[in-house]
This record gives sequence, structure tokens and C-alpha cells, in this order.
Amino acid sequence: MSRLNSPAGLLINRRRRISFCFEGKQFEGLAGDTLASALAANDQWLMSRSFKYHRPRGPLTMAGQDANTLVQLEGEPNVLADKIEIAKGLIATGQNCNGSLADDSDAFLGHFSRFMPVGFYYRSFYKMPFSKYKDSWKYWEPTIRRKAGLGELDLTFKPQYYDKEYLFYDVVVVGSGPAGLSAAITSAEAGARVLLVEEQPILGGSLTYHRFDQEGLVADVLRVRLLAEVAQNQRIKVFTKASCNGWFTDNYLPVIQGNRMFKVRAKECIVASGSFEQHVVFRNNDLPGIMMSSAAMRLMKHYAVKPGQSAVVLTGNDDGYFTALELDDQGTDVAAVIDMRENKDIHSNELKTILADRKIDLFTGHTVYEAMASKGNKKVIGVEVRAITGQGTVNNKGFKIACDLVCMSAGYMPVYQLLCQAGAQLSYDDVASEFSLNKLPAHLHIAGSVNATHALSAVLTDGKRAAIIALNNIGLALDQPVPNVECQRKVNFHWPIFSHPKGKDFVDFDEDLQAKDIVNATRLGYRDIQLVKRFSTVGMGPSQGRHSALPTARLVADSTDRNMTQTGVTTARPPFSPEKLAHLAGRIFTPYRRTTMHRRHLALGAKMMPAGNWQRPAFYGHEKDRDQCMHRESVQVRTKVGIIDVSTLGGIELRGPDSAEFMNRIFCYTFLKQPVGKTRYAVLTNEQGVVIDDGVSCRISDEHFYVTATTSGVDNVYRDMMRWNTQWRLDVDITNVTSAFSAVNLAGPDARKVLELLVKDTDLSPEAFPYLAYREGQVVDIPARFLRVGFVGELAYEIHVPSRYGEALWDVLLEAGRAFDIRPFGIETQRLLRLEKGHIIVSQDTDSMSHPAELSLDWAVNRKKPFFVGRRSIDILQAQPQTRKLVGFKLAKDFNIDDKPKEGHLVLADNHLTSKITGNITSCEFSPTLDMIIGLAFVGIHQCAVGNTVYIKVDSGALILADVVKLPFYDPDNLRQQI
Amino acid sequence: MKIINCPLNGPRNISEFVHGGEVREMPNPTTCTDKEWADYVFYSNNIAGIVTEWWLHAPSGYWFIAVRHTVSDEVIRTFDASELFNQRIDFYMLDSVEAPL
Amino acid sequence: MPFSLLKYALNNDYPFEKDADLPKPTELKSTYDVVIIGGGGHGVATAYYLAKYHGITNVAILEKGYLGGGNTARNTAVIRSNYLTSEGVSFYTESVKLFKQLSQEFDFNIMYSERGQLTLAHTDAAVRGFRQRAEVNKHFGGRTELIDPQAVKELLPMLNMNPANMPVLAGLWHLDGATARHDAVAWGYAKGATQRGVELHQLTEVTDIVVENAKVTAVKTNRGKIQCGCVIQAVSGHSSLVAAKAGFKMPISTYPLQAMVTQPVKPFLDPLVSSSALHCYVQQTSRGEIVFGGGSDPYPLYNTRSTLELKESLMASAIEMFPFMANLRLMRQWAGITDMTADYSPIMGLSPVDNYYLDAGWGTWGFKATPICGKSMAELVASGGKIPDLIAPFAMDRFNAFRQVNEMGATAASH
Amino acid sequence: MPAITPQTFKKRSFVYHKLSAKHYTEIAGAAVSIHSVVEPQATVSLCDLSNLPRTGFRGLKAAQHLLSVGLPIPAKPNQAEKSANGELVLRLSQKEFWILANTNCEQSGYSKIDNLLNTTVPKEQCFALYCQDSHAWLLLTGEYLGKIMAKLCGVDLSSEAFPLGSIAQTSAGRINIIVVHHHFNGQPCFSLLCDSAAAEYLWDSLCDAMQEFKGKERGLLALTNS
Repeated sequence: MSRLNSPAGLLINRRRRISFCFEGKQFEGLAGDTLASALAANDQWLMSRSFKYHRPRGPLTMAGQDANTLVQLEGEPNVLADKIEIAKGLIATGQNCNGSLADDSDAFLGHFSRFMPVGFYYRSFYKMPFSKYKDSWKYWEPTIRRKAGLGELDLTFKPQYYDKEYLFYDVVVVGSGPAGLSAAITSAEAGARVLLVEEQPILGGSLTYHRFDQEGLVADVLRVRLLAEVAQNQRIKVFTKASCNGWFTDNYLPVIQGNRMFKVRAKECIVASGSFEQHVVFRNNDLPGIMMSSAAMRLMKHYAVKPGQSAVVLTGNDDGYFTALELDDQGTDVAAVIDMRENKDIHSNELKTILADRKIDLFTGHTVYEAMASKGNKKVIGVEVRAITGQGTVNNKGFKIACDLVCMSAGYMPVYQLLCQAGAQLSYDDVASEFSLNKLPAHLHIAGSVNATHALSAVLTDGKRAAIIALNNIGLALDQPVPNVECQRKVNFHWPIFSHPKGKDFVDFDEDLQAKDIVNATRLGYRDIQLVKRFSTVGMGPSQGRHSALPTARLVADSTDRNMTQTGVTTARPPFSPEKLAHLAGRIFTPYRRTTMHRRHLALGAKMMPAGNWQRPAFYGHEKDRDQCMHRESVQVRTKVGIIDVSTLGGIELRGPDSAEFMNRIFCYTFLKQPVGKTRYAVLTNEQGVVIDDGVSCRISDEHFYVTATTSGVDNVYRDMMRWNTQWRLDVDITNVTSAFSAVNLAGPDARKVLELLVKDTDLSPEAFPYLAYREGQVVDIPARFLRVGFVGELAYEIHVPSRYGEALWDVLLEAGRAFDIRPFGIETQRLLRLEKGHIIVSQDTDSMSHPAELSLDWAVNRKKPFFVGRRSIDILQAQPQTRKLVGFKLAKDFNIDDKPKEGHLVLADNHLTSKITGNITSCEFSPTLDMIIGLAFVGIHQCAVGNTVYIKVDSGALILADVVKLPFYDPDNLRQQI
Repeated sequence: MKIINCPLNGPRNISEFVHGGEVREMPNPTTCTDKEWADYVFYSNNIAGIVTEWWLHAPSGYWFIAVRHTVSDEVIRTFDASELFNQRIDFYMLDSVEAPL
Repeated sequence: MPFSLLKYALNNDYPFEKDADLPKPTELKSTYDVVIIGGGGHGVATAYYLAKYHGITNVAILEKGYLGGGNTARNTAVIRSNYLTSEGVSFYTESVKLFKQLSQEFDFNIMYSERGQLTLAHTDAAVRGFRQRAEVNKHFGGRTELIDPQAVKELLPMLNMNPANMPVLAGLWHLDGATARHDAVAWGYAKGATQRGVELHQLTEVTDIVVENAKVTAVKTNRGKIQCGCVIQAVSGHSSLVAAKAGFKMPISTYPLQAMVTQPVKPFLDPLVSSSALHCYVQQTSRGEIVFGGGSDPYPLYNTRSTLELKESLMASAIEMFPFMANLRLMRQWAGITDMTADYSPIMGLSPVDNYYLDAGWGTWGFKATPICGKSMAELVASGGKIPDLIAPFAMDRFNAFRQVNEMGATAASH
Repeated sequence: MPAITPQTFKKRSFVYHKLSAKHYTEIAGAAVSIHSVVEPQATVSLCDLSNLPRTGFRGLKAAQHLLSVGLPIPAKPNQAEKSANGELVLRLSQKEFWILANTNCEQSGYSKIDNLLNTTVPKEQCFALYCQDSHAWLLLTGEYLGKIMAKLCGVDLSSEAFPLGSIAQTSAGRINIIVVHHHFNGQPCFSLLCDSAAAEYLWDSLCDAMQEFKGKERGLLALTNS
């Protein structure tokens, strides 16, 4: 494993060798190597197979900006080999190949490319002559799906720990090239707190690999100087190996580093993201060994890897010459420099003379027309060079040059992704033949080559310029003049596209798209760049058009007679580079709420069920014994005494002179005259007249109400109350006291006996404390609010205590209740008990259309009031003929419980299975107390009379007959709750 | 993430806020026509431009008013609701509809 | 390799113009019988059926951007009919039927793929609602069942049965659930419509609508004024704004809806899976990418910007459902603009302006209705305003009468 | 007399089930953890103060009421101020105030809170709040306060942006909390007040966030004496 001598190899530690495994073979690399550089150092250039034709692919950018080096790790697909560092024992394989990477039996697909014109799958795979399939896509899709996709997921993979952190900075600089460094230093020196974000392991950007001068000294000297200044400045925080992966409103920047996503808020953001070097389109331009000049430079300078023995440099700017010099210096024989520019367009004569001095052949006005490959297209072995005769046209004769490396410098595309996400726009400069950015939002700035500034000195000034403008926004560096930046350097060749009749002249490497594919898409009528993308899939691959955007725009503009700016590129969307779901999810926060009695329920073996963020006992016992448990618990409540934790019930306090007036406006019933010490049922409708919540209103004093709300509803009820009163300006104080109180409902004939053991300061006798009354007292020494309400239809006390006493309340009640066989019951049981009483549960027995009349709640609505929320809508609804009603129904005594209709089953208009749906079952249970199946259901208005038969269609498809009955089912005269 | 400047708590991430819909005047429920009421309950100008809206800062339970552009999403101004709602609102029965609403 | 591709192989320079799918741009005429505002799936479908079944071809589709560039391009291509109300289910059931034949009908592959859709219930309330949806669906001939956790597990062995501490209590298994190449649907309709003489004008924006004594007579565009017999407005995401040009309000508020997609991986997920409680739905495309969608943005906006917070919560849900996806990489995030109605049902039919027909309020469920909506709107227009029974319940004035068609819950996060 | 446990009294903390503390003492009629096993190098400590007295008042006359019992009134909302006796007065809005007991536990420190409740509260425009029960009270002390909270909360709580005496009513780990930056034993600390039903959740979230900094649960005395 030979490496170039220092100073080459900035990123590697020559003393630490690391062994790893690729495609089952053992390799050795150096610490700091990426998988790709280590493989290249071992002369292993084949790293992946292409998406469609399974063509061999090797390094293209060496910067993680292409899909050519996507490999499979254990438990992780689609990993960029030129980004991931090797580690001891790393095991990687190629992906998307049938067989092995070296021997992929799907490679034959390449020969069939002529059968696969752009969008071919729209034109085929749906007809199938002489076949039983009407639509043959059913038949083809599985095959095509198997071929599609790249890596494979390990379905048993267990996620590791990822988390997130918020950061706040005055200035965030994205990219640490010369522009970024100069911007960061300028900002910090002016007193700003700066975050400098760099994807690579070291700062410097192009200074770490690019060559700016003949001797190749400038870059290192400058980098060392700037890095020293950064290191000295305490105000600069440096993130390396970190990717700023998006721009979101108000400079909100996700920066991913290690297992953490930092969510950075920047007062000012300076993007110095540089530019992507662009490839030249010619036949077989995708062969391993053909790469961007910058890739070859990175291999040498970062990893001390010799990119090839004999090189051809294909360029459209001066940078190619410097690449040639570097290759020459590093012992790669430079067979020729092919400059697409005509002689007259090459301004620097000394570059030519240096090549001459070094005996490097230079062909100007020429291009590589085709690359020759070794067997199986595994590696480039030479190129055919032809003279350029016009835009994209060449002589019909050329000459061949043998080489194992082709470096391409067609020019650059600004790294516009973050900026276009921020709303910046691209416009094309025909003279410079490049896109440039404009219309940036406030507080977002660009500097360097992303700002179409290419000469090193200009780039440094541009960083300073951007910084000063940014600093001025936050009141810094006000005294410093804003330098103006001059840069004439032309780096883009106007038409580096040389289509070949035999194709394989790739525009998009990710998607195996050739020049003709793009043109043909427009010929088929898909002329808009967006349609071209959608039809041909250009730019839809993992590298999201980093290299295909510019040539595609050129081809589309040319074939639709529109200019480049009109044509544009497809929309840039986050993320900048593919990001793991784990990074986005981070340490997942799933808030939960617990009542103070939670541990007691668990200890008693409750089957818990989620209720919003709460957990509540459904019943006590094992899931499979649901019915028996509910049976036992309900009978206990009916015959002795039971206790249920109702702490999750919402509680809202209204205090002040206008409390009653406010209640009157919010709830349907009237509350002005509600007596102190009494409770009252309160129904809530929204402005559409739909019932959205209900609760019990307690009048504690003239100016003090305590009203309950449903567990899931209270937050919205409270918010609505607050908003209404922000408008009404009534003199009332509204407090959500839901978690300030823990509460239980002690229900059953023996409830009073239990309570009498514990309550000494309150007369619990029916005379002193009748049904629907409200009292305050103490349970032992626990301050408590007592509500005598009848939800379950027995003598019952709802006991609300300050939450800190909640657990103790449960303890003392169970202790005292033991003498009476007290048994806790869950909400499933409570649902059965209230069903026996015909009480509705809002959201179970109501839907998003139910208004009070449909629920027979007219009695709880006072339409004589001047106003309550939803009142006018109710008037309108009541004036219309009703269509349905919620009624109680029962099944025949002997009905088989196992065929019990379920909640959600349908009510039909008549006894024909196909007849109109008139309603649905909202509640249905077997009542052990009544020994029959009972329920609530919406039925058509013509069906709702007591005594009617309704037809229920159950999931088996059978029709069940049920009788509409008067509610309540149990204790029709409501005597039991009054005792 | 977008920042909204809460009049009580200062600039905060929008995830701390709950949108409460446009600030709209309720027609007199006792005198308006059914159509006017339906219009109030269901219909909306839903304009692409500057709207005045209710926003709640959830952690502090504070309702305030924001003026926002529904295309640029720029929040132009936020202020305490008392600027718009500065006096008690009452409702009256039909026989006294001339009373102010 | 199918024969249909042979011709391309035999001819090295195949004249693609010969069988172009879409004609080259042409000049606007001064008058059309029918002007359709909006060249999305619904607009071109309506034009297609007008031409095909009613012989009405003097039709101009005016698209301010590019064909199918609105929500047709941005939706996540879920096709299903498992709604809640009789009105909704019977409507969408018809749509699914039409979808199945489109490839043959167009002679253009829309890649209709019946995968089945599974919606997870994590609360007993959801179980009740799902059971009702299943029953209503079956009642109208749909293939939908409520399945127990065991059956869910068998269908998706890799699913976490207790995501975010929300146990999977049941699943709504909708066999008719399918997906298709959403763009291709618009292209196929456009192909069929233009081949029958309909004109598709892209980059043509309606700037004003001329209404004379309560009757629409012309539209003004950035390319000049056009007289017209009638207008169909099919501009999802901008319904209120275009209606305002015609002078009336709509019961709509407009919200962004975001979606995202991962890098392609080998197929492992057949059905479309969604969880109402986690506000997340997941499907794998035929290209191997995983597409995620969630709930709408929390406040109204006419802007397709992406937000990080939505992506964070959606990916958290995704990992809760499928933990092994943690190392999968997200590639792209985008957004569409959706018109939400108060009852989560669309608006189709007449408007306060004569000869001005509405196809709006499609919220997050417009794509799956494309064929039947186009067909019904074409009937409506061809009959000169006689409303087909199928869409009668969706008239805009249902709101004046407080007669909503409530699909809330049947739409949330499964689009 | 048997050792005091969290269940000795009927008043119980909302997070006591999470505490690993072995020893408790009585403070204001409830058990407060006084000590936990903790390595000396613990740079961050989390302490449950839920059983320490606190109260609040809201209304136009609330400020007046506080003044009448000799408590200071912070100038602006979202500011906190220590009273002479060491109570912490939080101003949460123009007319809402919370009072947290002095954290160094001489019983005298607590009488003041009781006074507040017992001394006649103005009849109107001053309503006692229920923060003793509606909210749990956790104390985060030591270094890295800002960095720990930055893993849960989107508000900049670094000492520069969130100086001593600041209050943030915000959201952490997706629940609402009130963060107060004050001094404890002369050291900067955060008092965290969250919905009492979500207290165990916040406790878990904080323990997770502290791990990186070797944070540990500690008892009140252990803190005061350190």
C-alpha cells in the first residue's frame, strides 16, 4: 500500500494502520482514511453499481457529493464511502448488485439501454398480449421493485441513542473555505459569537486540496495563517465533521455532528458553501478512473493516494492546468491536458508554457469524445480525443490516448441548496456561463465561490464583505467600510456536453440518464424543467442533482428555445445531504401524565389503558378476563361499594363577580340561579352547535364555581374560555385546576357507610347532604370537596382533594372500605354502569355533528338566554327537520352474548341488508345486572320511537333486531342515587 | 423554526404557540339572518395577504393578537388583545337589540 | 422485456415527436365553450371526460405553472375509499373502480398498484370509529376489515406493536388501498384530452374573472382575455383566491401539508401503513423510496416552505412504528397547499355565479378522487348544471344549511 | 420512632416514587429527601422540592396583597426576586405572582407562606392559586445548567441570555414548564415548575439529559451542606 510523501495526506495518520473488510476481502488503510480513499490506496476503484444499468462506478468527487460510492454497512444501507472514516473491523459490501460487486449478473441491463428510452416504464408493462393479466403491471411491478432500490435494511436493527441540542449564536458561518474563514475571523474580531461549521475533518475547504499557483505553496501558507487566527479567537466555536443540513425560517439551522442534531439559531448566517465542480458529458464518462479534478486533488492532498499512473486532464478552465501540475509533481504521468477552450480564450500564457516546460501535451479546442474501458467497464484504459467544431459537435476523426485516470474540470455550480431553501433565486450569466444567486432573505449572506467569486484574493475579501454587512445588522463593526469585490475570473466552459450516437454519455450518474434521455423528454412534450425531472427522474437520485442540474438546464433550454434563467433548475429542498431518520427523531420525547394513585392501580393488577397522555385502569384483572372483571366490579358497585380514580377529569375554577354570567355564556344550561352548594350538569357546544364536552358545575359561593370537564376535553375547554373572556372582558378569573386535584368516585349502596368512618366534620345524612349537593370537609385530615353525583346511578360521592393528598386519600378509603368489601373499578366498568343509566359519553356517543336535540339533551339547553356559544346554530338546527336521534336499545334476553353487536356497527333503514344506513351503534354491552345486552345507537328519525324495532347490521353481515327502549335501562325512577 | 414575539414572553419558537384563527366580529346572534350566521361560522376570506389572528402562548396560557402575512408568513406585529377588546361585551334579548353589542 | 419497447431499440433515432404525450404550446383562442382553471389532475381529468363522453372539445385548460405541478405533483399518491360517511364512501368507491382501468384507457402506464392500506388504532375510540368505517365500506362493496393485533402482526411482522406507548389495538385493513404514479395520472389525462382536441395552456395564469349580471362570461389571463361559455375552477390550494376573483367567499381555510422521502432501499414494505394516533403514514414506492406523510401544518399559510419541527415529529413517529428505519436516510422534504373545509369533505357543484362550477376543498384527499371527480364535473357541465347524485351532498351551500358531510377522523393522517 | 419515609405523611411529593433517597426529614408536614448516595464529582444535581411550601395569587390586587405582607414585587413579568426571608417571588404576568418557600430549611422559612394563605386575602381581585398541588418543584444545581436545558428546551437559557432573576415560561421535552434562574447557597441554579401530573416525566427527562454531565439526584440537605 504505497502513499505519496508528506505534505500530501493532510487527513491521514501514517502511524496508525487500520484493517477493514470490503466485499469479503481484507484491506488495510490509515487512520483518517475514508473507506473510499483506503480502497483507492489499495487500487480498488470499483465501489458501487449504478441504479439502472448496474454499471461499475468509482470515486467521482471524493467529497460525499455523489452516489458513486454508496456502499452497504451492517445495519446501514446507502453509506457514502468517500465520507465515512474507516474504523477497525468495519465491514462493508457493494450494494444493488446481483451476485458480487465485481461480477454483477445484472450488468447485462446496460446492453438493453436502447430498449429503455426515457420514461419507458410509462410506455410499457401494462399491456400483456396473450396473457391472463388485464393490467400486466401487477406482473411486472414486483420484478421492477426488486431491481429498484439500492441498499438493504436490516429489519431487526435496534436504534442507538441519538439526541439534540439547541444552540444560539450571533453569526453562523457555513463552510470553512477561504471565504468562510475570513468571514468567521472578521465577525469574531468585531466581537460576535461565531459558530463555524465544516463538513470535512479539517478547516480550510479548497485550501486543503486546491492548487492556486505554479509552485503550489500559496494554499498551505494561507491555510496555516488563517487557522492560527481562528484557533486564537475564543469567540469562534468550530464544528468539524458537521453538516449544516438545511435552512429554515429565521436562520434556524440543523447541524448534524456525531449522534446529535444541533438546532442552531443564528442572528446572522453567512453561507460560504463553495461550489460543486462539474463533469463533462461524453460517452462512458462514468467509468471508474474518471473523476472530477478536485477528486484527484483530494485523493493526493488529503489521503496521499496516487489517483492513477497515467492521466488525461480534460478541462474548460485554468484549474485543470494546476491539477496537471499537481499530478506531475506527485509522479503521475500526465499524458495530456485537453482544453475545451479555443486558444484565444485561454488568457494565462504562462500556464501553457509551464506545461510545455514539463513536456505535457496540450490540446486546445479539443475534448474527450469517448472513454475506453477494460473488460466489463471496470476501469478507464484510454480516451478518444476529438477537435470541437461547434456547440457539442466534434470532428468525425480523433485520436486515442491511453490512460488510467481522467480528471474533469468543466466548471462549477454554486452550492445553492441552503440558499434556495431560503428563497434565493438562481439567474444565469451567459458570459460567465454560470448560475449565480440573488434575492436572499434578510440576515442571510453568501461569500466566496457560491457567490460567483473565484479568484482567491477576491474570495477572501468577499468573506470580509459579507461579514461586515452581517455584523452591521447586529450593531457591530459599524465603523468598518464594506469592501467591494472584483472578480473577472471565468471558470465555466459554456457547453461541456458531447452527445454520442451510442449513448452512455451520462448527465445524471445517480439515475443513469444520458444526454438524449433529457432531450427526448422534451421531445415527448415534457418541456418544463420540472416535468423533465418528473418524467426522466433526472436529479431525483441520492445526490439530488448536484451534478446533473447544470447540464440538464443547458440541454432543456437548448431544445425548448428558452434561456437558461427561464429554464432554471428544479426546486432545492431540505435536507442538503441525506440525513438519518435517527438524527431527526433524536431522543424521542413522549410526555406522559400520571395520577397520584397510579402506583396503587398497578399494585392492584389493573389493566391500564391510554387516555390522552394518561394511563387509566380499564378494569382490575387480566386482559383475557375483561368480561368477568367488569361483571364483578359492576355488581360490586350495584350491591356494595366501589371506588374509581377520576383524577384525570378536568377541573376549572371560575372566581369573581361575573363567574355565573360567564358560565351562562359558555354552557348551554342556565347557571345564574344555580344555588350555592348545589351541582348542575353542564353541556358545552361549539359555535356550530355541536356538543363538544360536558361536566358538572359546582357553585361553591356566589362568585365561585368549580366545573369539571372531560379528560381529553379540558385543555381545549379552558383555552376557549380564556379566549372568549379576552374578548368579553368579564370580571372573572379562570384557572385550570385539573392537576391540582386528585379525585375518586366512591359509589354504591355502602358508599356513605365507608365515608362516615372517615368524615367527621360534614353531615353525610341524605337530609343534610342530598343528591346533587356539594359540600366541603375533611376525609380524616385531608381537605376535600364532595360532589353527590349519579353518573353510575348509585349513591355516590365524588371526592376531590389537593393532589399532594391523592395517594393518601386512596389509601384511607380502601382501608376504611375493607369492612364493606370495597372494590376498585375501572373506566370500562364505569362505562357499563353509566350505560345502564343511559348517560352519554361525549365523543363516544356523540360525533362531530351531534347537536343537543339529537342526543335528547334539550333539557340541558336553555334557549331563553340571550346568548351562549353555539346557541344561534342550535336554533338553526332545531328549526330543521331532524334526521337522526340517539336512542337506547335492548336485545332479546336469550340473545347469544358472543354475537353481541359492537360499537360502530350500522343501523339500517329497514330489514333489507342493502337498505340505507340510518345510524350506528355508539355503546353496547352485556349488563349483568339487567341480564341482557343493551346499548345506545343513532337511528333514523322514523325509527326512534320507543317500542320500534331497529335493524343492526353486524360485521358478519347478519341483521340483528333490537327494540328501542326508554332510558334509563336501570332504576328508571332514579331512586338509588338519591338514597 | 419560526419565531413569534409574544407580548408577554418575548421571542419564542412557534412551537410554543397555538393558532386561534382570525379575529372576526360576531354578527349579533339574536338579530342576524341564518345566512349571516352561517357565513360567520363556516365561511372565510382566507386571503393571501395580511390577516389579524388570535395566538395563544401555551406555556403561559396567554392569548394575544398577531398581524401576519399568509404568503410570506412574516409576523408583522403582535400585541395584547386589550388593544382591540378594551370594554366589556354584553348580549341582550331581542326586545333590546338596540343595545350596543 | 415487453414487446412494446422494441420499436425504440430498432430505430436509433426514434422520432419521439411522433408519439409525444403532450402537444407543443399553441396560441390562445379568443373564445372557448369551457374554460378550466387549473391544469392539475382534476382539471385535465374533467377535460378528458368532457371530450370523451360528451364530445365537448372546445375546451381550454389554463395552468399558471406546469401540468400537474400543484398538489397532483406533491401528494403521496394514496388511493383508498375507506371513509366514514355513506356519501364519502360511495363517491370514493367509484373513484377506485375508475383508477383500476386508467392505464389501459390511456394506453399509458400510471403504475396502479394495489398494495392494501393498513391504518392502526391505538385507542378504543379509534377502534369504534374504524369498525364503523369498515362496516360502511363493506356496505358499499368496498373491501375493508377491522383486524386484531395478531392479524396486524402477521401482515407486518416488523411493526412495533407499542409505538410511543400506544399499543396497537386493531387495524383497519383496506384491501382496495392502492398507489399510482401521481404525475402519470395527470399526464395520461392530459394526453387523452389533448389528443381529442382539448387545449392545454401552461404558464397561463388567470388574473381576473368577468362576471356580468351574476353570470361568468370571460376570464382574463396573463396572455389576454378569453370569452367562455362556462368556467370550472379546479385550483386546489388556491380556491378561495380564485373564487374571490369571481366575487364570492368559500368555507375554506388553506394549510400547507408536508411530506418527505428517503433514499431508495430494496423493497420490504408492501402495504400503505398509517397510524392515526402518531399522525404518520408510510409507504414504499416502486423505486424503493420510503414516503412519509403526516398531519397538516398547525396554521393557515399559502407557502410551500418546509419546516424542521414537522420533519422531527414525523420521523420520531416513523421510528416508533419501524425502529429499524433509524439508519435510513431522508433525501427530500416538500409541501403542498391544501384547502380544508370545516367537515373534511370536498366541495363540488354550483357556485353563487351562474355557469361557474366548483371543484374545491380537497384538503389532503384530492388525488384519490381525480377520476370520479373529473367524470362527475364533466357530467355536471355537459348537462348544463344538472347535479349528478353522487356529488349532490358536496354542494357548497350545505354549509348554509348546516348540513355538513363529516369525514373528520376518516381523513386524519392517512390521506 | 420509626424512620421517616415518603409515605409517613399524607402530603406526598409527585415524584417520590422516582427518588432513590434513603433518608427523609419532615419539612412543613411532609417528607423531604435529605440525602442520596452521590459521587463527590457530581457536577450537576437534581433535587425534588415538591413538598416545600409555595403559593400564588392572581388579580389586580395581588401585588398589593404581597406588599401588605412585606414581599417584594418584581418590576416586570417573568422576573423573580428574593424576599428578606429568602422566599422567591415570581412575577408571571402583570397580575400573577407565585411565592416559593426559602429553600434553606429552617422551619421559620415556611411560616411566611402559611401567613400568606391565612392572613385575610383581599375579598376581590386577588385569587389564591393552587401551585402547591398543580405544580411540582424540581431544583437543578451545578454547572452546565444551560447546556442541560438546551437538550430539552428551545429557549436560550445560557447565563448571558438568561441572567439571574429571569423566568422563562416555556416548553421542555414537549411539556410546559416554568424555569427560574436564582441562587441556591450562593450558587446559580434553576427552579423548574411543571404540571404535577407530568412531574415524573420531567424527572426522567432531566435525568437522561444530565447523564452526559454525570448529573445525580441529591437530597435537599445534601445540597445545602455541600
